[in-house]
Amino acid sequence: MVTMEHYLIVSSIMFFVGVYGFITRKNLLAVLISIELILNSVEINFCVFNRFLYPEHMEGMFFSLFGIAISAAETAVAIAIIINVYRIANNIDVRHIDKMKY
Amino acid sequence: MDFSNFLMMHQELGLLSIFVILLFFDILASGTRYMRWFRAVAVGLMSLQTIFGFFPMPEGAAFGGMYVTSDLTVLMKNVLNIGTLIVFMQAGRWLRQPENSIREGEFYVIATATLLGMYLMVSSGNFMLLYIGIEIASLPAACLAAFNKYKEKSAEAGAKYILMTALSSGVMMFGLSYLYGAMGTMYFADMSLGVALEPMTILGFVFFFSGLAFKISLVPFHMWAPDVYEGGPTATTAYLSVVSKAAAVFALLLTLHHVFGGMAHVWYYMLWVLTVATIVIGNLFAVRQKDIKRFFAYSSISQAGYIMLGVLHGTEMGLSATIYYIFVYLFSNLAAFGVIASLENRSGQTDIAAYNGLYKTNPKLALVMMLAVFSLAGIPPLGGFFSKFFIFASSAAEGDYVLVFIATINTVISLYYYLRIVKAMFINSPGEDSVGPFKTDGFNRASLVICVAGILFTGILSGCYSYISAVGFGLIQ
Amino acid sequence: MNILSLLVIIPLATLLLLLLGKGQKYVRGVVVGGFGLLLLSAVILAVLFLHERAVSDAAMLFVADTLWYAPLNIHYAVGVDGISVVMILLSAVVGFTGVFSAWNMNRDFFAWYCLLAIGVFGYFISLDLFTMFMFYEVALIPMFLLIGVWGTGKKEYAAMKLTLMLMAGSALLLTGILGIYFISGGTTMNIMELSQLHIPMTHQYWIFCLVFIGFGVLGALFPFHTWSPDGHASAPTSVSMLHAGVLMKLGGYGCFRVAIFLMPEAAHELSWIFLILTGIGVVYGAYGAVLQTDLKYINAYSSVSHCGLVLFAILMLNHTAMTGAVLQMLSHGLMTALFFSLIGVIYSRTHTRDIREMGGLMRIMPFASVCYVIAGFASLGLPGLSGFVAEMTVFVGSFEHADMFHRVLTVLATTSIVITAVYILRTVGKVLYGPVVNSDHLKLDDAHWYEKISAVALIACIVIIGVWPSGVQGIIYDSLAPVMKQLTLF
Amino acid sequence: MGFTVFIILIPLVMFLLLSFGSKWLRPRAAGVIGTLGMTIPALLSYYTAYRYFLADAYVWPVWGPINTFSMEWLRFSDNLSIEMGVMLDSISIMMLVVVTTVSLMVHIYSLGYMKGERGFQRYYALLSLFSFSMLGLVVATNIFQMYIFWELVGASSYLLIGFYYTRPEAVAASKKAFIVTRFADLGFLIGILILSYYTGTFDFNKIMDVEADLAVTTMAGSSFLGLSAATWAMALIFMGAAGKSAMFPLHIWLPDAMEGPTPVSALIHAATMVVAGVYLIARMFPVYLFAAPDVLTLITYVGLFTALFAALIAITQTDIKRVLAFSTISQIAYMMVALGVSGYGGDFGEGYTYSMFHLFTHAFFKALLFLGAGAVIHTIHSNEMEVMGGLRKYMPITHITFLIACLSISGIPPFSGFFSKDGILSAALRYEPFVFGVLLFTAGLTAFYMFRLYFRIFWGVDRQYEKPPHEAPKSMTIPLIVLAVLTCVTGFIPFSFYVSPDIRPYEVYIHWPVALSSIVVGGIGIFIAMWFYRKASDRPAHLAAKLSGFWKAAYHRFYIDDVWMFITKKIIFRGISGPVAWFDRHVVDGTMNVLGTGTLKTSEAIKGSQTGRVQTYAVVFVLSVMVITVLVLVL
Amino acid sequence: MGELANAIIFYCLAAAIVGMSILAVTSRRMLRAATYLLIVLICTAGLYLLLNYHFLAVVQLSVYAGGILILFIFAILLTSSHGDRAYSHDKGRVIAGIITALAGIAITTWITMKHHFLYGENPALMGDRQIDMKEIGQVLIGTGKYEYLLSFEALSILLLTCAIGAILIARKR
Repeated sequence: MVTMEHYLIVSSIMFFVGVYGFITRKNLLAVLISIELILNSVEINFCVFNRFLYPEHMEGMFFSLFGIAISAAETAVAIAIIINVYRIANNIDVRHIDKMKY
Repeated sequence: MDFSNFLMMHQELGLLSIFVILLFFDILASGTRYMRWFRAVAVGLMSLQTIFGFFPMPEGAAFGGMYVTSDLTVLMKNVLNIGTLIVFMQAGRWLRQPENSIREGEFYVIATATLLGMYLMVSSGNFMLLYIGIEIASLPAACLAAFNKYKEKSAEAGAKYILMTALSSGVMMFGLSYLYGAMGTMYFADMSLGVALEPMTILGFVFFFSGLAFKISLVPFHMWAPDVYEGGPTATTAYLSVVSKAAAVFALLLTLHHVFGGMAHVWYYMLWVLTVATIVIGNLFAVRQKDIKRFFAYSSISQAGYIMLGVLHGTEMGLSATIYYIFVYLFSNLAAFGVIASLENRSGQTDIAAYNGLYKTNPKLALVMMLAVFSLAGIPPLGGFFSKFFIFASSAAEGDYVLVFIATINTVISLYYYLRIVKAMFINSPGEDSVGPFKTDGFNRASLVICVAGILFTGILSGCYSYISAVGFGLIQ
Repeated sequence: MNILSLLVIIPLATLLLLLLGKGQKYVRGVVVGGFGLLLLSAVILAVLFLHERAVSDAAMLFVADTLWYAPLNIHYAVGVDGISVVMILLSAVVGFTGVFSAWNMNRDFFAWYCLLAIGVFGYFISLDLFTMFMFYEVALIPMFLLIGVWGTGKKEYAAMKLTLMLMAGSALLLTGILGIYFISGGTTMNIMELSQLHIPMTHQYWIFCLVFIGFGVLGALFPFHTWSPDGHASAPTSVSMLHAGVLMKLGGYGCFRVAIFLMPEAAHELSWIFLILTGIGVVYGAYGAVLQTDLKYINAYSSVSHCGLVLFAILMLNHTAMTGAVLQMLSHGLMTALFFSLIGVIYSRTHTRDIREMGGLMRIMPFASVCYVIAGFASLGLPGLSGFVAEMTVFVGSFEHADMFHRVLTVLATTSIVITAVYILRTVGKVLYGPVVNSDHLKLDDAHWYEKISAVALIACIVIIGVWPSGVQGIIYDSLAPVMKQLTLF
Repeated sequence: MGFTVFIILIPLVMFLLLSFGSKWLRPRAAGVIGTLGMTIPALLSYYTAYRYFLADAYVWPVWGPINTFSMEWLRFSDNLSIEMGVMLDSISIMMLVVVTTVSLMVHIYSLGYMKGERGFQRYYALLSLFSFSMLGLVVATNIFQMYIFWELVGASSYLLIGFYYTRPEAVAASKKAFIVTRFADLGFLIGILILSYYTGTFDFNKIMDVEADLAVTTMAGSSFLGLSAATWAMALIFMGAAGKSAMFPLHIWLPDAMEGPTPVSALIHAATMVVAGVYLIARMFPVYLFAAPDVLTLITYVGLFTALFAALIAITQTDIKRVLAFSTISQIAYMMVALGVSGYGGDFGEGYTYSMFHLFTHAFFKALLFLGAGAVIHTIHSNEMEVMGGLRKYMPITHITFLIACLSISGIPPFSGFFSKDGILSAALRYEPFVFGVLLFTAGLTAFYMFRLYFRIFWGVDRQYEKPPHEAPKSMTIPLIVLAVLTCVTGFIPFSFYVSPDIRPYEVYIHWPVALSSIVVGGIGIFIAMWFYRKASDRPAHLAAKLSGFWKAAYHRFYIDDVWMFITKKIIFRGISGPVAWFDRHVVDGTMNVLGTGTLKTSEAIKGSQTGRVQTYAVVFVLSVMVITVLVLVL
Repeated sequence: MGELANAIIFYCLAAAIVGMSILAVTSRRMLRAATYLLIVLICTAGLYLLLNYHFLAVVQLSVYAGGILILFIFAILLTSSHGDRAYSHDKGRVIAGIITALAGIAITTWITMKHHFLYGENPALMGDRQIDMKEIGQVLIGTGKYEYLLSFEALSILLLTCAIGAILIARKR
């Protein structure tokens, strides 16, 4: 029997795997991929809650829907910026974008 | 479907029309000589919008409670308008530089859009709208941070900002999902009824809070701020450090007290500690900065801590003090950034060393800068003194003298680094890095005049605070 | 219009006028005019005050009250009693003479100077804690630039230290003021109204400490006095004058107007701690001055000692001692201003303040030297000069205290007068007397006319108070009656 | 007798006139104005004395105090205030006469002595200031007024000692004089504070109202560290007196004070100011007697020791002014002893009476000695005995007057010193034979060293002077003659009719056994001196060699100055002041600086946390969120 | 049977999601990482289907898999020179990441398990309800409560602005 908690666990694993990726990856695009994981997992959460707990309205589902759109927008902007970084620095290694610190 | 709901949104519609006008102006006039009117049009429209905000507005909710407007939100939006207007005025010179002139229009368009997002943050009655508002306010702002396309620092700032903002929005959304799971609704009004002290709610709340704290740059969510502020174009830095921060504070204020008021004892201590940490860390980092923009980043972090003093207690006084503080902070910080922008446009320097002997070469700019930092440090009779006093008073009113004490002691540290700037300008003699005498452009000068007037008179004339206080009364429900 | 507001408006107007023109002549004219007017209005105020005092028995006279910040019930409330009047006179005199000592300074200097004056006068006339605090800080900040820009020696360090320490004091003060306001009910900031309210004892303890230390920093309370030597040593002449002469009095004035007056119980309970500190300060400052070699350092330590006596006397909490405290503020203000003015005269010619490099100046600049000797005598408490009157009132008053502890402490404090004599005479002996050490000094000229004005005016005040003390003493004594009533209420 | 206030005011006016007018007055004019200015108070004093003692003797048989003038000067509290006034009673009138007379003589004398000195106007101005202060002191109606003028005389003494301000010795001496007396005055001040605390008044009359319940007795009860408050107060006041009157161990300033111009030494450091201490004790005598008898004992023995001690030192000194200075110390100590041994009522008050009498006579003959010495110095241009000798031929007037003074101080009748000294000795005998014995021995020593001085100046080796010495000008000899006459006649004044502790006159007779013994001892002293010094011989050197240890010690003033120097230089300067200054700079200020640099250091230390890498930020972000969550959950 | 099938499908999807997620953030080659991400996204769409959110599943597939992934692949190809070796060798960072991730999973799981959810009256029935497109459309452009016209419009602004911004940054000049 699959209960809601199962879904939630899956999504939270996905979320924190995303966090892990964000922290460890050294390619900016890989970091971005991790962010996609994070956002995706949250969307699962919304749907699950909506479906199992509050199915009378579609709040969660719409949140997921908009979330997908937002993550698309965000990816677009992020990729644009990363490409710009690449154009200037000729690489997109995270370790190289630390000109400003302390 | 009742589209008359849109008619409640006077300011949003106004701003939307500005957005559209500017967008089409940009598209149609791009590359033609009409482009030189662009800034005037943008500033003019923005001023109209600002003035428009002071007219009476309807109060109430629309879209089934998703959108809420009241005198208070109008006031907050007015504050944001003024900030944006000043940033527009200051940005002009930089945008006219050859490498940026092609993108001149986009700056205003995107900034207008982010402002719209902030409107939604302030006016939202639903977490979904709040979230979308935050995203509108932050994603395009990343483009603004990376606006100086050919500067590595700017690109780096943009990358850091977009990555961190995406992470924070993920974390925040995660929190929201748990809140939704625990309470079954995203509407503020409904949620405030159902706030219960369960681990899930708390987790959801903390995750959600971190998103806003990120925008306000509270410690430990502040780490992006110095890098982005340093790397971003000065106008963007000014915009982020003032307007964006203000909007986030407003949003936090409203949600904390409208939605999470029931669990105040939970977040009170959390916020208390974060406030202290923010003030202290901001100060500690600020003391030894060499780049003036980075310096102001840390200074604005610690200022954010002071702002939180007012948010913390959620009393009527605290709320009005917060808004007032932000209002004064806006003038002070923007005055500083106005000067920074002028110098940067002139010489490309943002080193504090470049300010050595500024009083000898450009006395007026130096005076403005001095007023700005003195106001930030809370020196009477400038506005900053009053705002600090009221914000401390609001905290003291609740008997939180320890916090007041820590905060006041920290003002001394902050005074130290502000005085360093003053010292550089007034006491040090001009060095090699220093900037020679020059004239700033009209818009910038006007913006500085506005800021100085704001710094000088917001405190001395009590009407400003009294007005805010009268409006702020509406927040307590 | 209230005459008191005039005291703030005149320097403000002077400041604005200064910003309009630039020439040295213009600047001098404006500043002399402004501060002359200020002195005049202070004198008129004093006369009017005496007049009014005769017919009115209100605690404060010339009261004016305008609501400023309604939400916190902050008022622009002004009013004076005898003590404020005396302090205003002192400030006006020192401010006026300071202008002459700063004769060759430029416009910017005087602009800051005016700002300082605004703060000082505003502070003394304020009845509202908020405005009082505001003016207090207004008075502190110009110091940074006055020292930093126009100072000498380690000026940047000194300016920074001075400003930060004083601001740290005012940070404590701010907490304290908020405490007073809210714990007394959060209804009024007016000192006179607050004195009618009661602050619970548990809160009085910490508020008293904060407020007292806060003001004490400016009043050179013992461990927090270290800004003073460096600050004074680095400041330009007239700034030292105004700072030691007037600004340090802000501390003492605040201590009793706020700390003692509003929290009498705590004052009684805690006075012993601060008495020990101030007692140490009195003796310690004097000892510290003995071996210094920089004229200004000597004077700075001497100020620590003398200002310590002010706080010491205030804490004795009796009528005579507090009268003495105010007299001491007045006297120290005048004589230290005189000292600094003369040190300025000497320094501007010899370009050194090291007493080892000077000698026999009496023969070279007799006027300045004689004035210096007079200042020295005033400092060591020679009868006929103001120092004696003040110190004796303090000692007699302090010794009137019924408690043995206080009397023993008083005896210890009196020992400072011997040490004072030691360092004053040492300085006089080394610098003014004896053979001329540096033959270059033989060419030097005596004080200029403007420097003479400054010195003579100050000496005149010192002598007047010293010879005919009962006038000013009477004003102070009567004005302290409400404070004493407050102290004996419980 | 309201005019008496002018006795005090006129010198003040003179002071102001001379100091402000110094630019416009020629030196000579200033001197003459000053002298004339002093004449009026002198005449007024004589008139006052005449009125009080003779004409208006309505107060007979009690010489009660009269307040002829009083003005509130400073009100401390409802019952404590300082009055400025003029109180006349027998001792204050006596002092008025002494001060004005000697002062006038010195004014006249200085016209000659100081002629051509730089700062002549200043000199006269300061003399006027001193006269004003001293007169104010003697007529004080209350102890605080006395303290005020006490300080003023100290200051004018300081200024006059340092008159030759370019001479480092003079500057050092003036500094020393002021600081030592200031230290003593501290005791005086504290004594006043204690006294006023318990009695609630400063007024002499109120404090000493013996008939009413003596206010002071109320303070005998309370005690501090085992001694009664009265004892403390009076002992401390005695400390003040001891400082001014150069009692051991506070005497060190007086010999050095001889750096001042000689007339000043005559006026201040012989006749008037230095006896202020005696005057003070006499003024407060009933209080000492009734409330603090222990202190009187202390005074006796301190005085006794000082008398002997100073006399011993005087024997060995070679600077003529130093000799006179130690002689002054010794003689003042005599007066102190006399006060200490005195009782109350009738004959018992003999000590008091003769103390005052000795003060009176000593003022004249000691002024005479100083002025005489001044005349010598004026022509020889040196203070050292070594360069003098055989001057009797060159300066006859000086010689005769000096001899008179020496005889007087040695207690040879019929000169005034004999009478006063005799009374003191008899009072001492009545008190305790030991005291008497010591005083008698001291009298012998006095005679010896005075005549040693006399013989070495006016007899001894006949030196060849480069410029032959000459007699002093008239302006200098006239005062000498006047004072010599006074020395001869004042001894016959029946002092006990006018001055007694219980203000009632009584009769005394010369105690011949005592008198004879004193004359004999004095004679022996003179004889030895003559034997040693009448002609140049090596006898003194032999004696000195035999007693070399003692001689050396006495010559170095028994190293008391070194002890004080050690205390000031080593203990106060190096031991306290230095460490305080260091402590202040390094500990107190250091703490403040550490607060500042600590902040900066912290800032430097934590800067690494801002790595500039976005992933670090993320770690911090996410971990903080979780930590906060956990903390909020747990707490 | 439906339940069991659902369970089996769920577990398969869950396993795929977890596995592919981990691979996506650990794979050294960027293109592979993108591919793993694609699988995760598709599996997520599967989960939506399982939850009867068909529309959402379609959106997920079209926007994510169809739009975003393409962007990624373009970007990866554009910046490919250093595209390989995407994985960090920084031990400290890896450890920090692992700690953070594990702690996070632990906390969230613990909280989820502990929480007493307020299930609807008939979860199975409610959960199985199909949402038809018309309803979704109505809600999307409705102005009442639980209707999202405003959000929709706001989102459109966001997308427009982001498009402008992205072009602004990415274009050559």
